[in-house]
Amino acid sequence: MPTVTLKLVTIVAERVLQERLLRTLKELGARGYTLTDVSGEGSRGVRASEWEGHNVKIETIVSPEVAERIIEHVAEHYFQHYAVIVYAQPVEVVRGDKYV
Amino acid sequence: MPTVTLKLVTIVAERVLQERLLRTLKELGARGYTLTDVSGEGSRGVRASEWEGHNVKIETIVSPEVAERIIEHVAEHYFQHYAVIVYAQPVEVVRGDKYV
Amino acid sequence: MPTVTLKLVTIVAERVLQERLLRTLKELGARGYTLTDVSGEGSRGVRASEWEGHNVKIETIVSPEVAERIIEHVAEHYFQHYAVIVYAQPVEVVRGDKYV
Amino acid sequence: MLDVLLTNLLSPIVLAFVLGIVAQLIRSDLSFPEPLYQALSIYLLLAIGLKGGAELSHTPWSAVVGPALVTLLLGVVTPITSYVVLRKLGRMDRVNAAAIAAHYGSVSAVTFIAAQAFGQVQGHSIEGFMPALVAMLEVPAIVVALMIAFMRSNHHGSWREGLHEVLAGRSIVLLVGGLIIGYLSGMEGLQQVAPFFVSGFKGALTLFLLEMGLVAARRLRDLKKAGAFLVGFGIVMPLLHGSLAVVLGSWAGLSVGGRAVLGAMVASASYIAAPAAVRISLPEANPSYYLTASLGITFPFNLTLGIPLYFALAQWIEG
Amino acid sequence: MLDVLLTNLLSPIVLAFVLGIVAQLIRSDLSFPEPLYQALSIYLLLAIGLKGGAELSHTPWSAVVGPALVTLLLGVVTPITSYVVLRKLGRMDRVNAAAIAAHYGSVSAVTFIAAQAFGQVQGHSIEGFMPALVAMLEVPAIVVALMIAFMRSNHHGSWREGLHEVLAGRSIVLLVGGLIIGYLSGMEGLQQVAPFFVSGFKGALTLFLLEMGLVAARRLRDLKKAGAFLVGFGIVMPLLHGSLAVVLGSWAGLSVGGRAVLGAMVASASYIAAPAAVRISLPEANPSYYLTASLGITFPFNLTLGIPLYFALAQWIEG
Amino acid sequence: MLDVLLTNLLSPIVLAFVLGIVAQLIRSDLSFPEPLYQALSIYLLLAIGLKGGAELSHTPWSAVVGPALVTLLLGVVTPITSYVVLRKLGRMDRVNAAAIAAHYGSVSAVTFIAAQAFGQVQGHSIEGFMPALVAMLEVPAIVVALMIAFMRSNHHGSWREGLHEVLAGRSIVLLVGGLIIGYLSGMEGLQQVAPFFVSGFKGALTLFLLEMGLVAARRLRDLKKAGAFLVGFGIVMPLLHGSLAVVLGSWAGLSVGGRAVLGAMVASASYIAAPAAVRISLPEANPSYYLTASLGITFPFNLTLGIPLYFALAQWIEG
Ligand SMILES: Nc1ncnc2c1ncn2[C@@H]1O[C@H](COP(=O)(O)O)[C@@H](O)[C@H]1O
Ligand SMILES: Nc1ncnc2c1ncn2[C@@H]1O[C@H](COP(=O)(O)O)[C@@H](O)[C@H]1O
Ligand SMILES: Nc1ncnc2c1ncn2[C@@H]1O[C@H](COP(=O)(O)O)[C@@H](O)[C@H]1O
Ligand code: NA
Ligand code: NA
Ligand code: NA
Repeated sequence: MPTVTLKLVTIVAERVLQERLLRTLKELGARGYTLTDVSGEGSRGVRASEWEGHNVKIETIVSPEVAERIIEHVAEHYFQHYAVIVYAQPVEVVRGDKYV
Repeated sequence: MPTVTLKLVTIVAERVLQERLLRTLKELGARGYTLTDVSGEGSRGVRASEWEGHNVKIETIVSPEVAERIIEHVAEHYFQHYAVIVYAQPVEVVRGDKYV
Repeated sequence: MPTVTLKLVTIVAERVLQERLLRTLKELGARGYTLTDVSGEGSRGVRASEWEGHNVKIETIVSPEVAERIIEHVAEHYFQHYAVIVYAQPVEVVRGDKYV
Repeated sequence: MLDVLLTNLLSPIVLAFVLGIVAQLIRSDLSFPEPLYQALSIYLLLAIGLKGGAELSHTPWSAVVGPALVTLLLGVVTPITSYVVLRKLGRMDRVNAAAIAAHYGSVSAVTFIAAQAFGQVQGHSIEGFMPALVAMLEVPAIVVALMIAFMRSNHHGSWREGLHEVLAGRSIVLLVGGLIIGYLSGMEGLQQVAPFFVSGFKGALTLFLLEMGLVAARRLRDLKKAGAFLVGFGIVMPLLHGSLAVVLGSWAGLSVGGRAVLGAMVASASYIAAPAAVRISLPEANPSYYLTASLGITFPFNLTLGIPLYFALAQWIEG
Repeated sequence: MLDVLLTNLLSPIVLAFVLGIVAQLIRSDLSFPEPLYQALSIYLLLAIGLKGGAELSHTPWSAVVGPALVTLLLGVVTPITSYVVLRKLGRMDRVNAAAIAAHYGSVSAVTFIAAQAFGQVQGHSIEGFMPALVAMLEVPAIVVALMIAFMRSNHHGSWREGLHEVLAGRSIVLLVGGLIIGYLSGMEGLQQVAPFFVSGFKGALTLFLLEMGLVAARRLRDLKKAGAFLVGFGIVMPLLHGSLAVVLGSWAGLSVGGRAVLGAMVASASYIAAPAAVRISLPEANPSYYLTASLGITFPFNLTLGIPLYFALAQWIEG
Repeated sequence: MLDVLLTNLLSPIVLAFVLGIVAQLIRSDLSFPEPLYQALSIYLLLAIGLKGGAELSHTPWSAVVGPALVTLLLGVVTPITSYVVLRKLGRMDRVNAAAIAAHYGSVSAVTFIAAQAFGQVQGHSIEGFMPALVAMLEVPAIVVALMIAFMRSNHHGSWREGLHEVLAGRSIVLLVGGLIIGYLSGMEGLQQVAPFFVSGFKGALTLFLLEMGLVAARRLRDLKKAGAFLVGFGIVMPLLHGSLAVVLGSWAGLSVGGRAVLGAMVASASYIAAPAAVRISLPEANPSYYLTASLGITFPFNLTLGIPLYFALAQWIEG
């Protein structure tokens, strides 16, 4: 089975950003995503709202170019004021055309 | 501490497949798995049942050969009709014999 | 955007260890972590308490040296008596200084 | 008649459903955590089982046999009529027609519950064994529809796994389990847990329908994919099945309330047991069709207009 | 007076809050799963909406107009007084002052509920339309505070998203939705679901306050970051706003119980709607400030000492 | 006697437990979401605490002292008898023997609740302070058993963390917290929340036991690993401990119902507090042993046969 190497981009962010981030991902070219409820701690102890719950983790498999764009966008728009991290890893997938 | 490089195979699938996938993993040689409740979107918008909940993410650390077999099996049996993706990454583990 | 390669260390452990592991991570130099409720099976079928729930997955992005220390610590202190696995992967991050 | 309709539309239970739809349409962030949805489902199914079982325990079997046979008959007939209509009039392929037929032959427990609550508010006394009929109606249609599909086409799914999915599925286990518990422990046993399972019932149902409104509204997006035929099917078929059931129910000796509730049950389309079984057994069927029709069209139709209509018909037959 | 205070402090509702704080302080592993917290919130908000709506359905509008206007007035005035105090006395920067002002102008539904429960135990009869006032009080202050911030500074957040967050937010949808359902289905409709939504209310509230205690105690760690001024602000401001509201409420014709509850509402600081809206619209504001003040200081203060004080003042005005 | 047994076996509470076991055996997909399990646990523990505390508030201390001393005595003695039997007759190693002893010396809150519900249905009036005895019985046994283990062997776990785990653990915090709240707010306070915490109790317990059945059935697979000796131990030991407690309880002046419930408490084995503490303090002990024995054998035994037996014995002693 032929596999392709793409990028898995992971964003962990406070919940309040969820809707905006998903919208942005779509605009930047992601074709799908997987969402997990998580909690966590980092440099900012405080999250916006207890009612909102904790953090979300958004994972999306994309082409290296889209990955770059996503990381840049998140860094530029959210790093300063929000609790958010983003990282990327190479992954091997089959049906590579599904993701690009 | 000596580390070995194995494969982390991740499957994200609609919940209805959970039991079957776990059974299959065992048959194909996986020695363990970790399961997370997730949600997500991809090429197929619709999931089988609202009562069933959303998706599951199954992660299993296996030898490269077993990884290959799992990916092939999932692609062959589930890609056409079900909402499912699968991908693999190298990971470093200690106690490598535990997983093979 | 300049990216740095660090280590993503993942620990999957029975819930009873959560507090101790998080304390240890901090002591060993981790600057943050992300926590997910998961379940799973491995070589030890049995988990400590039904009321405790199942497993937790702890992910932390750290420098290679800290990663090494964490893996060593977990292997030494928990492998014998507890249900726990640990593995590491390289990840690309921006704002690399945040994690070290 | 209009009065009856208004009572239904203005009950907190139906209004909560509407609130759910509205909340989704204005893109509110209101959403039920999945465990709450599951908890409410478990509670509601067990509660109707318990009550039905306790009622059964002091009902003579002779009163039950007729309605039970009629229910089984309807469980076999309605998937066939659905299949034929979908194939002949809707020109749908075999697999999708069978998948939808499984849903329309089976039953929606929530529609049943809403019909019963409606009847009580209207002052009808409804036979206590109706939940037993729900359990009887749920399974056969799915089996019949899968049999049609498996006889007529090559398939990818597993027949046996699909059947196990229905029989050992949550809804049957809770409903039948509740029935047996209620039957064995009787009215006295029920008394012990009545403040929880009986008094709290309608309130919990209100909460549940709020969530169902959210879920159904999410389905509305798929209406276009489903197409005009399916929309018509999702309204007309319940009316036909429901009327047939009201007639047969009255013929089998059910009270006005009982036959109207049977009508609502038979008119309803499953969206819990059937989807799970069909997804396993007929994976090539398109969930957009069967879920949208049953959850996006038939469920809201029955909840708002259908139930009062079946009651009106039941009354009219009585003369 | 001391008597009244003791009754409040020894009610299971307040004691559960204290238990939550203690559990957190002794580092107990007691914690509420998030879905339980959300389920309780949904239940409580819908329940107060339903009850309020049903009461409204048999209240003459003339009785409501005065209190409603007073409430709207207070919703506009209190964020401005808060902002001015924070800027002039607290020397706080604009963005953080506006963020905190949004919280203190808006309302904490839980404080409202606790005040109402307290009044009932004391034997006061409280106007049934109070939940409608909660809904009216929740929104304007947030709008006013955000307007101040957006007029006076460059900002990073989105004004419109923040507003949508409040108006289509869970608490408003559940509260207003409940009000409308209660209003349309009337006392009769409420009767159907009363065992669930009315009888169970105070027990569910007790459970909820246990969780609020756990949450508030986690905030206590941040008190140092917030500083002495904010601690004082979090106690004095409610007293001023609350007293003003009691006076205006009595002037608008509210009963002793009603004006005291209005006092508690206006004195309270939001920690559900406001934080979400502010986080979206004013991301550069520091959550440590506004969350700690509203949840760590003002909420416990009102719950233990504030509410009895507003009731004492309300009584005293009556003469 | 057979009558009594039948009433127990046919109560909805016990039948729900059986339903859970059956559902698991037929591989149903019925399962409780974890938050629901936690929510029910929190509710049940707080509810028994509240009720017990309110009762305590109007009980003379003189009535409590005797039973309390007996309970403490049993909390110290039963882990020792368990340990000795496991070592001498079972030839078990020290660590595992101590681990199991901690479980059998401590108490299962659910067994206590079931015994109390059983007694009420039987028409017994049971002393209101029994929940206080549960809290007293839970801790000492675990301490004693860990002491034995730590005196006799090298260990890997942490003594202090294990103790903190028990004392600040959820079950103790909720139970003792509930007791104090109930005591401080008295019967009047309890009245405010009674529809939620008192009326709803048995229904919630039914739901909880459905889940316990699912959990216990999953343990059954491990029975083989546990071995024949442990199966016998899990049945005989409760009978011995339970009988001893019934005798001492009657000697301390407890009513028939009270001494039977004390018997059930002492006979029961912990599966919430003890496993957590033991896992932390004695990680080298094998959970298959202690969990299977307490949850897979002793818990179902007490629930179905044990409780009626302790009541029969209690009655018989009375003469
Ligand atoms: N070093 C790290 N490793 C893993 N997750 C992290 C790390 N730092 C932060 N996070 C996650 O990212 C969220 C936001 O981080 P921060 O902006 O640093 O507060 C935290 O709540 C964690 O869930
Ligand atoms: N590009 C992607 N990145 C991450 N997760 C995805 C992606 N595409 C699909 N998924 C996940 O896999 C599930 C099934 O995908 P699909 O078959 O495309 O509907 C989705 O519900 C998502 O949870
Ligand atoms: N091969 C594996 N792949 C993924 N997760 C595993 C694997 N083995 C064990 N785990 C996870 O680690 C936990 C503890 O493993 P163990 O100590 O083998 O029982 C399990 O409950 C699983 O969640
Ligand atoms: Na049907
Ligand atoms: Na306010
Ligand atoms: Na014991």
